[in-house]
Amino acid sequence: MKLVSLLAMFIIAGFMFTGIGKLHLPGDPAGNSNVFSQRSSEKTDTANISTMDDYYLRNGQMETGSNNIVTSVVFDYRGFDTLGEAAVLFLVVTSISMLLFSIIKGKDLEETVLTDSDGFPAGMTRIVSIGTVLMLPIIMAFGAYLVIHGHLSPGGGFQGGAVMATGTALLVISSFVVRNLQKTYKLFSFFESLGLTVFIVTGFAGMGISFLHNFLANNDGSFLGKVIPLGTNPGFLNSGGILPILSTAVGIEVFCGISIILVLLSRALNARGSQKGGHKC
Amino acid sequence: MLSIFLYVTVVSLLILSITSVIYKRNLIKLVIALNIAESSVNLFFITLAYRPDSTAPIFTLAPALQELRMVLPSPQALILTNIVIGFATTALMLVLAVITYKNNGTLDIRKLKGVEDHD
Amino acid sequence: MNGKIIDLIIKPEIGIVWIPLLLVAVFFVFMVVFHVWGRKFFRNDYNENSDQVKPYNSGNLDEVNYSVKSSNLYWGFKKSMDRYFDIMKKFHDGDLNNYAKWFVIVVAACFLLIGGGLL
Amino acid sequence: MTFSVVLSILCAVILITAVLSILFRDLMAAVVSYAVFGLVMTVIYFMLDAPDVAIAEASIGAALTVCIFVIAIRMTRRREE
Repeated sequence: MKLVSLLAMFIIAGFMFTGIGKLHLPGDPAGNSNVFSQRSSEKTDTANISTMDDYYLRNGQMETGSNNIVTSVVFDYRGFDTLGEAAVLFLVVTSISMLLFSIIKGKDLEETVLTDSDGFPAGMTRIVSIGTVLMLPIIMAFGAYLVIHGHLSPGGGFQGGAVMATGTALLVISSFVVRNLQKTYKLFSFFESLGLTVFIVTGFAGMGISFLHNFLANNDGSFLGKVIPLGTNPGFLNSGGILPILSTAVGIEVFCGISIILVLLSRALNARGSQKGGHKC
Repeated sequence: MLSIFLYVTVVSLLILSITSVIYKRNLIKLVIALNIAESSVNLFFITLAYRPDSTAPIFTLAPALQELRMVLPSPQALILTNIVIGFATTALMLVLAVITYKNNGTLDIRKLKGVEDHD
Repeated sequence: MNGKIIDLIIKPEIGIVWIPLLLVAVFFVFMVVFHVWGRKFFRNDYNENSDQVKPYNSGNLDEVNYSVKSSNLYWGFKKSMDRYFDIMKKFHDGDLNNYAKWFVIVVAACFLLIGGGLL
Repeated sequence: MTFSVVLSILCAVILITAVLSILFRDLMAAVVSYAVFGLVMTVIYFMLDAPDVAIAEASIGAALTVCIFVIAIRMTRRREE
């Protein structure tokens, strides 16, 4: 058994290393690499295009009104895929809270936090506490910036939500534990559900043509529908159609989901630490 | 030259992680190994999307339209969501490991082998 | 539908063509064949009008809280597939490393079968 | 040329940190090594013109994953037996 598995590992490694030679070089993917020089000023121009990515690159800006092509692929062309990913995150958060509440089990929820003379939590050094207080607004503002400017600069719902959840992680490791777990959990859970609901409702709003149809883009300057010029531009915040809405919804969902995971884990750690010798229960 | 380094790194990480899933016994070490496998797949997709002498697929502050070359956007979009989902599944695996430790007092796979299920 | 049916499946310029309806038809043919052939080997003492069809409750029936586990619903199925389960039980020894080893062995076999012609 | 050299050095660092995070018997040291792995992976993503992925990997691979790993190790045991 051991020898057979070792042999199988060598076979797999040999096939993979041999398969490297069959791959195309990076920098030489299929398709036309210079897709913009023959671009006409129409909304959709498919001349001389052979691959899907070249279609996205050439038409993504005009069709969705977003400067960031990655965001337009994530939330517009492949928005249904993103809905599935958001549902997976929701499901994972649900199962984690179901599993961890069996450890927490209602005790230790109203625990009072030990504080030192200045009101900072005891346990960590003062450097961590003051650093948390100083850094938290900056991290939250940066995450919100990433969410809101997702269609103009690198960023979007997933990255911005993760950066904002880093702030929660900072709170958790510096022992600013949450006073009332039940209330916090309900708040985060409500906003997480709200994010997913807004995503689905926005998807159904364009149902006249298709699910997740970008019905707000290029509407001559009405709500989020500014027509942007072709090519390089400084970026306009009120462009993009439904992309900023979906981005904000996903950002809220990711932030609240990861925060639920972190808060529940830290609370389970505290509940475990309070009962000594719990190795065999 | 560039391709050799990146692809060899991807394959080496994948082989390393599969080998450690086979031969390591600690559950948390297994989670780390699966994370490394996921990172290698992410790196593989980003490598496939790369074009030299080009910019990121963002038009804000990009060069002028005539000499503009961009990397492929859709592998980046796929990997972007995969990273967040990878974090969520990592958290789920860790919680399952913690509950296994709470019930059995060990993280060793071979000691968990004799645990009979009580239906 | 004038040509032979093999011309619909294998086209020399493309290769083998994927026809879902044909697969469904083949599935039904296989189902009928296995149904007819399998009745010789499965248990044929099933009688609908006897006490066989009632659930079997062991132990003291005066207890209020007796219950039948849901896994017992498939008792006959498991009993008649005994030879198959005896073989499969040897592989399930509860060791996570061994499951990963089986996975790797199967993947290597698939590589040898499918990918051998590519290199 | 400089690009290739820097990228190959980063690939070597990635391989070293991945091997170390498997080999360390102390799980906390393994997790710290994995954090370095995620950080260097962020730089590689940025050099390969994927800033979106780089931001996500920086916040998740280098910060949040390490946070939950540390909490899980504190809830179980630190040494690999």
